[in-house]
Amino acid sequence: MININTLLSSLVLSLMLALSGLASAAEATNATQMIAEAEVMNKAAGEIGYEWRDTASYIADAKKALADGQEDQAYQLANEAYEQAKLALEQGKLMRENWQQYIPM
Amino acid sequence: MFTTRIQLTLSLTVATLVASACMPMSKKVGMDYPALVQDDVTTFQAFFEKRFPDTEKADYINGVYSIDADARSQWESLEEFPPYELSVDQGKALYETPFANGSSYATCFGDGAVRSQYPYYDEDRAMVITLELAINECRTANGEKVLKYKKGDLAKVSAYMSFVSRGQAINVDVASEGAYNAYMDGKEFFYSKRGQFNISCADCHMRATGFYLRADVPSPGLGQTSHFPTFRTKWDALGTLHRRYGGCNENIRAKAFSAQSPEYRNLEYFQTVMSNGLVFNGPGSRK
Amino acid sequence: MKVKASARNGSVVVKTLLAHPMETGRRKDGDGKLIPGHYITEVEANHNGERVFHCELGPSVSKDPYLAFSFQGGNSGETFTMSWVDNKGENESTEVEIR
Amino acid sequence: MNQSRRQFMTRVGKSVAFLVAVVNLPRVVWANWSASAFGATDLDTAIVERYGNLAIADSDAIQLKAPSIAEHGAVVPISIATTLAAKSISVFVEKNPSPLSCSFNIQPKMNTDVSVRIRMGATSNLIVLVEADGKLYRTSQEVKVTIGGCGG
Repeated sequence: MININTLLSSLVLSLMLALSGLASAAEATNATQMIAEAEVMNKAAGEIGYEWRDTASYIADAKKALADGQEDQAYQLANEAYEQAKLALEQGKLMRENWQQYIPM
Repeated sequence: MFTTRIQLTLSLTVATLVASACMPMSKKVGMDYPALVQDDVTTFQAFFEKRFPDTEKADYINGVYSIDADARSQWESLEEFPPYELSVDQGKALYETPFANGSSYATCFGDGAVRSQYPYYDEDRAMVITLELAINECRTANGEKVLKYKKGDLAKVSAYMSFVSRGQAINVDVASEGAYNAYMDGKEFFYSKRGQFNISCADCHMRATGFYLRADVPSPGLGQTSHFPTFRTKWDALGTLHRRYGGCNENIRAKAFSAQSPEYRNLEYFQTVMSNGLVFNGPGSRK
Repeated sequence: MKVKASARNGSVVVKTLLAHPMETGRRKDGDGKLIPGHYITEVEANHNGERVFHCELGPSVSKDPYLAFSFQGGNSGETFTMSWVDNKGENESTEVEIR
Repeated sequence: MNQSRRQFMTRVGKSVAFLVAVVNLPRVVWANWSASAFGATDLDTAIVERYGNLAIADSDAIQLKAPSIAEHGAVVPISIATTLAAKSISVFVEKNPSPLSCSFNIQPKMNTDVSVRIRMGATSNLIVLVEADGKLYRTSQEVKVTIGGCGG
């Protein structure tokens, strides 16, 4: 029986390994900036059809936290969204170039 | 049997090495599109023949039940009183009810037994037309408002039309450059990993089909579009193929596309072509 | 209520689907309030004035209960009666033709 | 007719096919439901409430057909047949909140071959008891119920 958790973590991990260093880190220093950067990155991922399921809700949660005055939490949430969107964008670029290599034989 | 474990980094290297040799030549004019597509169909169907030597090809229209005997016997028991039966009755009533202008679905589709005419590539509009899209276009052409694409009345009408079309052969033509581009778009979608889990349609419905992924055996990718709309126990209702696509995408934590988006229409087109030679047997019932 | 009944080898084979929510009394609605239990408690069939099937059900029988059984006697073209009652006293009864 | 007649009539609209006629309420006395057995929250109590303290013996004269892995816990199809001179057949799901699921009271002309679809909240033993000759005969099978996953 395939253990999908192992499978998934190995896949996600390998994706992250593959992509680390490819994209520049966010330069935001506060939650407001981080949210803005996450939104830009997520929009870019969406434009090539690779937005992830939960990224937008992380951004929404970040905005809510910021509105509630929870700056640190807002930053964390926006940062998570940014990292997700960055991976999604790289995933999309990679697949668009190389999808033919993933056809099972 | 665990190719999905291939590290992405490794695949990336392989990809770079062979990419130049294998890049798509889809955009060239004057290619023999039917022959190219037939090669794909043959390769795709051979994959399942090799994986499940005991399964008759015609049986793939029964989804996971073509490869899982225990599940099949439960499904057959459910089919004694198919849960979609009531929906088909309701779909028939809707089908026969005249629109405000006096015409009806029959004005567009005759007796409704037209399932095998969809999906097709419309050259003039340069897009894939699915049955569900055609149902709504029939409505708007007759001054009725559109129905929602995932469930409800539209699914019921589609279920009725599928029911009266049962046994029609799946035989989708890909005969032009435009059609081939739509097909290739669907093909790219099917094989591309997406979402936070980095999983493609093919990862579950080719590589992992027949194995357990947590609690589920993913169905074979062959024959998947034959039996929609489908009544799922989980939904406790009828849903269309594009509703299912959306659910699949969310399961792998990708943002779902809208029902009848170009992405899902092209995916349906590709998947239906891959099932050429089988028959339509919708509506279906699934867990 | 949907019933299919066919005469076969001296018996009548009956398959029936009873449209009923079969609320367990354990589910909560959108506001977090318990939905009261509402389920069929008994199902029976009568043929020629004789009871030929009787079943007691609890709330753990699936929604829209499916039951299959068979009884001796009964020929194609004859009829029998299927009936159910639920815990609220609602009930339904149907005359079924044997095929 | 009383109030139930109205409720009954609303249901008539939902009945389709196969029916030749809808008749008046039958001459049935609905008073047989074993409330205490269906209300019991553990297996032993449910059995005692249903059958008293009849002796229980395992039997291979009962054929139970049930899935080893349920497609969906909400709809688990089971079939039971026995050659015993059964007076009743009862289905218990050990780990359900109320273990007694249903109970068939065998009538003189009724064959001892029944099917039903039941709910199972979790992986559990499914126990079938057949009452015959003043004793209880038992067969059981584990049915796995899984949650999550993507649904085939």
